[in-house]
Amino acid sequence: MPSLHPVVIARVVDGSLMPKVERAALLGEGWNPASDVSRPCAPGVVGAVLRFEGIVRRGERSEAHGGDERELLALDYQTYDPMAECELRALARQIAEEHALSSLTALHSRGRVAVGEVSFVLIVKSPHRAEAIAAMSAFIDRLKQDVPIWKKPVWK
Amino acid sequence: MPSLHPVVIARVVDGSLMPKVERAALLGEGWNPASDVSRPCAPGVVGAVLRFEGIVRRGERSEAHGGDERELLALDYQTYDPMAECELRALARQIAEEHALSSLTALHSRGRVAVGEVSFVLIVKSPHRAEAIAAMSAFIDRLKQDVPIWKKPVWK
Amino acid sequence: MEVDVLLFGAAATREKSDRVTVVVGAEPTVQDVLRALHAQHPDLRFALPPVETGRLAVNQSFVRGGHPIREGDEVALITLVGGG
Amino acid sequence: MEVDVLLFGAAATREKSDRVTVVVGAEPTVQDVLRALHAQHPDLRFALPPVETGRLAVNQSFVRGGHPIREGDEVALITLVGGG
Repeated sequence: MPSLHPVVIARVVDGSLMPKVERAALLGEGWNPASDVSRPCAPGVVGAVLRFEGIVRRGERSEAHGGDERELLALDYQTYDPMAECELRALARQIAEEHALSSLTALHSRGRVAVGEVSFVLIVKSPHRAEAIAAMSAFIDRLKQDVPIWKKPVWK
Repeated sequence: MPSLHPVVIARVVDGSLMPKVERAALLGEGWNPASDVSRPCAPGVVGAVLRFEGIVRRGERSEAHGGDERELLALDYQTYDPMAECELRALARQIAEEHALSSLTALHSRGRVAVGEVSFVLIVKSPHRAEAIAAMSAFIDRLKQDVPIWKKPVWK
Repeated sequence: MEVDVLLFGAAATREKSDRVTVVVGAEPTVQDVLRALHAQHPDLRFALPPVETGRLAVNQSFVRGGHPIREGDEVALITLVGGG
Repeated sequence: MEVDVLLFGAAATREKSDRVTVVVGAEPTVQDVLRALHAQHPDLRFALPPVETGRLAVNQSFVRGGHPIREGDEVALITLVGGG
């Protein structure tokens, strides 16, 4: 029995996401759990939980250096506000409904995130595995097309 | 720079996996972190962490009832020991190497797991997202073919 | 020679037993045991792989075709698994 | 009429600026602004979408084609994003 009104949380958050994901990003900064999680899933409905974390890698191709890999210190994520969060939220709602998810949580960093730190988190819950995987892939593909976030390398 | 010798952990564990995953399943029961994680990834190599949890759902089709959904209390997972853990581990090593992962952790329950509890956890780390997703899908497909684990419904 | 074959899951449920016995000739192979399962336990056909390409677990490893089955080997039918 | 177009990412880096200005006729549309960007800022072509099907953000929403651009609208070129 997939939820027709999935729980959706989508936020743009300053800096690295971990360990904020479990605390501040979801619970702090004015986010009201009561409003967003007003329709909790019945126990036993969710059969698959899929969580993706994107982490800043040390090596990034530099166009200014003929495409060679150079060593990074960090990425600076520039967001076009508030459109970035609006598009992130709209995408989250659309994917959650298209794939009949139980819930979708998407968090993306704004500003500087050091190598090895988390800049993107996506958590999808659904009755079955197949929809969770399809939803995750679709979300990330669309994120890279439609959500106005750019990354600028900070070279070592 | 993908690791050619990925860190692989694969275990069959009695009962529900959560919250054991973070504690006992990885650290207890004789598992020696020093031996399994002797080659930690260099920071900045891993760009994607993908974690899948399989959860026992309340509704399961009953063949004895014409394929209708009936309500479950739990699933009893029967494993053919020690082949189940051997095959799980072999599969983990093979998938980790085929997809050039940085690490793969796979845990599966043995025995009774109640509705809403976690019976399977897969955690994949890799430089890029695409390999992580491909490895996860391949692992689960192969698990369902090759690892001798059966589930028996405990009806309400 | 008689070979005990361990059953699990739906195959065990159907037979109401965790094993069946098949009678085969001397020096049997995996194919011989699969052929005997098809002939002597038709109730299990829903769970049996094809003789030519199918596998059994012998001493807890998957083997096929002409692999020999010896006295004392642990033989198991591993089909329709359902983990994950 | 003059329209300021906000730039980000590689487009802003190429122009060394966070905006460019284009000159268009009266009552311009998204297509008119895209056509003017192609003609008046050829350095940006690597980042510009096709005039017929391309989109701009106007007042922080994606719009295309004949959508009108009015005095005071916030117009932005959103291409080559790189989140995730």
